[in-house]
Amino acid sequence: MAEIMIPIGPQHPALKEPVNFKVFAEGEIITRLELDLSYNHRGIEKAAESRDFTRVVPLLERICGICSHSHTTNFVKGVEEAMGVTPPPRAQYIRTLIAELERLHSHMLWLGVGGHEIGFNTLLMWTWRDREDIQDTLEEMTGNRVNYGTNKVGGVRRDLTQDQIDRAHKRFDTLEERFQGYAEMATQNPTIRERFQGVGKLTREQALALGTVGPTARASGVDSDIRRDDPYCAYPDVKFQVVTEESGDVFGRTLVRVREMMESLKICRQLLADLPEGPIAAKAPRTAPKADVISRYEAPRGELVHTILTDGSDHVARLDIRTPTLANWTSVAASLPGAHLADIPVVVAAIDPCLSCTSRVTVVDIHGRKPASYSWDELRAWGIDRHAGRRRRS
Amino acid sequence: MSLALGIPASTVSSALRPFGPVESARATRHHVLVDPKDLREALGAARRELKLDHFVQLATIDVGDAFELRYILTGSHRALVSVRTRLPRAAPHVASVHDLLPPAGLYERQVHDLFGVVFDGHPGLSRLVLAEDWPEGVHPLRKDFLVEAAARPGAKGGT
Amino acid sequence: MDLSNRLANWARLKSPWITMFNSGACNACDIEVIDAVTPRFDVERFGILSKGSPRHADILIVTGPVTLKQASRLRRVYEQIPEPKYVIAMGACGAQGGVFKGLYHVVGGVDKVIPVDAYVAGCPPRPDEIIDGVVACLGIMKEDLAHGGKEWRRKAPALIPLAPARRRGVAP
Amino acid sequence: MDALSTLFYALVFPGFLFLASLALLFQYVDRKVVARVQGRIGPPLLQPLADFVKLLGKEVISPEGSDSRVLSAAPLVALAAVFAAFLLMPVLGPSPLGFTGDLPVALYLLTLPTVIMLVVGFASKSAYTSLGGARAVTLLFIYEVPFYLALLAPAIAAGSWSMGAIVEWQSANGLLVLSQPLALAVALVGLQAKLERAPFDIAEAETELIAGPWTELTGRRLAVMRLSFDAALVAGCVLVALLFLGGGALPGDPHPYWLVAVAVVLLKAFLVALVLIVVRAAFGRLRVDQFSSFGWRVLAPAAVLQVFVVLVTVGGGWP
Repeated sequence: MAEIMIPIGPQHPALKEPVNFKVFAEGEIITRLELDLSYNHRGIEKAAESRDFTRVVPLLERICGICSHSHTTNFVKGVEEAMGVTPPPRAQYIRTLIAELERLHSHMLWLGVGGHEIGFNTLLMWTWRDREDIQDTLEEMTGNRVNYGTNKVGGVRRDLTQDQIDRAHKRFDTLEERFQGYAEMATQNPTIRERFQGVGKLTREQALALGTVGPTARASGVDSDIRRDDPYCAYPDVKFQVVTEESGDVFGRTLVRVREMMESLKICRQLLADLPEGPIAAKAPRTAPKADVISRYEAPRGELVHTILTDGSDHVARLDIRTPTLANWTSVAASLPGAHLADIPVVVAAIDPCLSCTSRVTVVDIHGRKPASYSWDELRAWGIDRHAGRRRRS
Repeated sequence: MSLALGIPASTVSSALRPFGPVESARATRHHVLVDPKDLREALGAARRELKLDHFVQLATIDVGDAFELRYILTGSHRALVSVRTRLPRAAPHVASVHDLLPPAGLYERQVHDLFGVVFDGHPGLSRLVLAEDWPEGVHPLRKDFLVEAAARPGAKGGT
Repeated sequence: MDLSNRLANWARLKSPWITMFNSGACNACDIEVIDAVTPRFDVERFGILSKGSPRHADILIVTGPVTLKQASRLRRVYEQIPEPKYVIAMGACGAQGGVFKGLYHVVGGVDKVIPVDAYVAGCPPRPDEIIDGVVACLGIMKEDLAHGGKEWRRKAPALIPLAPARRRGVAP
Repeated sequence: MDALSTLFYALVFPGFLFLASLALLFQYVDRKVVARVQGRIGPPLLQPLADFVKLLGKEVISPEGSDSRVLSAAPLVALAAVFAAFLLMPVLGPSPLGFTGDLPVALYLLTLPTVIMLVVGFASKSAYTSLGGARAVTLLFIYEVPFYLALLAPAIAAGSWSMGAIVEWQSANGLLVLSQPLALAVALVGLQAKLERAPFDIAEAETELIAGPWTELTGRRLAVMRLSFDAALVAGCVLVALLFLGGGALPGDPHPYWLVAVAVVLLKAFLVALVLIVVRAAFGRLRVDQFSSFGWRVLAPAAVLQVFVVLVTVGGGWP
């Protein structure tokens, strides 16, 4: 069958967000993939340079709807490092608690979407029904289901009351056995095993070389987690285990995320148990001295990096954001050729792409019928042996 | 439990001194300023001797008369080493490192679009971030690109 | 015949199929729209189905401040939807670009690209506010059916009667 | 049966109107049960009717380059095929239109909608629909042979090709579900695949090909096509109920009053549908290659084995 070109996206039910794949397939087998992501580039980095520290936080919060807290926490702790301000311990604990709650709801969201990708909508409905518990907790603690607005330079805006903490504990207990249920379902359900095992395989060397981050890398055995490697907020005095798998396929990523949800639950309980008393914010000056900070954060999808330059004024001189999803796109391009057409949504969803994060920085947009899209040919040519055979033939 | 190991400043400087001055903010933050033409050797040396296997970020800053490119790398020792070069504003050219660091293939494309830096030897340096109908040669993240006054009252006009 | 009209109008109001288009949003609105389909809010009770193909949809829910690149795609998707079609612009971004207003790569506001029938406030609007938005859109659809098409609205858009749901006091 | 009552038989009672309303009822049950399994409330009773009437009122768009005449005619042909198949089935006692060879004819008519999906797929000239259409046919080759074998096993056991005769035979010699469980299982899987329901909805995989061959259907065409697939669900369930669960016969009285016969057949068909619905709620979607390996390694041998067993038990082959 001739090589047919199937455009998937930018408006496509599998992808919650605008990404455009030009997939070249022989029958059902993918031979080449061109990716174009810049559909929701909004120019946030430029805007950040013209807003002072209090106004830039709401803007950064809306880079991505699922990991809004990640962007603001990462930025705010970078600016605090530049200013030499340290928020009080209670603020650090509250920030870490909201971060782990965000990881919980993001992973549950992903588990549901993963089920939806293979047409298993019951899993979507069950995981998202339980996700409402986390959303309720977040709404009680911060006032909003998404875009919580807890962070400001110097600390947090809202305090936790005792009955919020008690209700949160009750919800954590019900969620605990639900997670056991997901772990079983994800491992026993025949269609999930069929569709996830052996798909989008990435060896440890490939994962490292292609710069994959977060659960996608940890599923291939890469033992890296910024919460432990470059600890921030309240993570130094919290005990948790970095989850890794060896299989490196979509199934391994599912297991990593499910076990990470259980770890996050443990962290939340520890944080609530020994929440220190005291103020929730420190007085921060209006302007930041001339400084140059690299701030890293373990977002639900992986390592998020902010390079922040301040020049003594009340706003940022330069803010360069590298999001986890962009780092993972390279691995998708390397693992998809040779897979089935039906696997595209599964493999793409497996890195849990957050395109709003990524699309501020993006990947090439190829026009018309130019024979080869150099970027991917060249990328694949980079020593990944199993593609060498096919590239010579096609 | 934190494992912040970091590398002593001495080993970093011994590895990278031939390329440029090495500074170390703390055990986990080191940077070196190298000349654009021997950027590739510096990166190669850093990766080999300091065992930096993870490419963290390609940060780009418009410092007025030049563009500063920062290749930030890290490894199992958790230290961040950033190899920096400055490119003249008039003709910002540098050799592409997409073969040394595969993710750079993507990051360089973004920098080309937003700053206009040309990466020689890069296979597909076409339009990346911006819409198809965005005028050629206009690079929004440069300081001299003025966004028309931001519509939000109180926010400063474009910088 | 009056009976067939009444049946057709009843059917059109009782089975509004929606499709979503993310025109550069931070995807918080998209997640909240999908939340509306999940068990706690379950819009299928009102006959609302989320359809993948624009060909099968009646109501197009647009999220995000239309970015330059998405403007042409949004126009193309809008044209693919068979008449009678309605557009709901979601959240602050859909209205005027929200927090991204004035950025260099953003058109700002869905109504700058396609005609919009209903706006849902919020950033992101809660799932029940989204359902309220769809109900308001159904109210507008009922008015259009009574006036035979959308033309009457174009002349006096300000007179859109708010659906009774809006005047309900604070939810108990 | 003079012309007028046959016309009434075909158009109103167990014919068009009856089957159409049954199709909408089964769609309601399908969506409601799946919703309840997923912890949701699910649609109101008249929802399928509202969807159908609304779709009739929608604008019909044929993408340029596509063959609009074919796109309009194909759904009607599919609908006609399914309704014709239903007429042959002895729903209230022996059907006036039934004849000795009506089982293979009904099976053939039930296959037509899938073939028509291929025609629709290629007529709409878009990448999604043509690939969806191609997939629909590749699936056809996988499940069709075992499905036919599984449904012919009862015919061999009963010694006749007529559905009415098979129902008669069962009331005398015991229900076939007891003697041929393997055939029933293969028939159910084949039916689920024929109707493109999860875990075999590979052709219209929403998250991969948007809606496969359905993508370009709008307005009337979509309404008629959806109705024909719902009607195919009813017809399939009634067929399985007739061949394996004894059709309209009650244990005591093989020829009950016609109203009771219809009620019994519908109840059995409803049970069969329930099984298919719960399967849809419980499984994700298989890939084409996984389904083909499942088909050839499990379905086909099971069907052949069942037919072999029946031939042996019927005593040295069928005269």
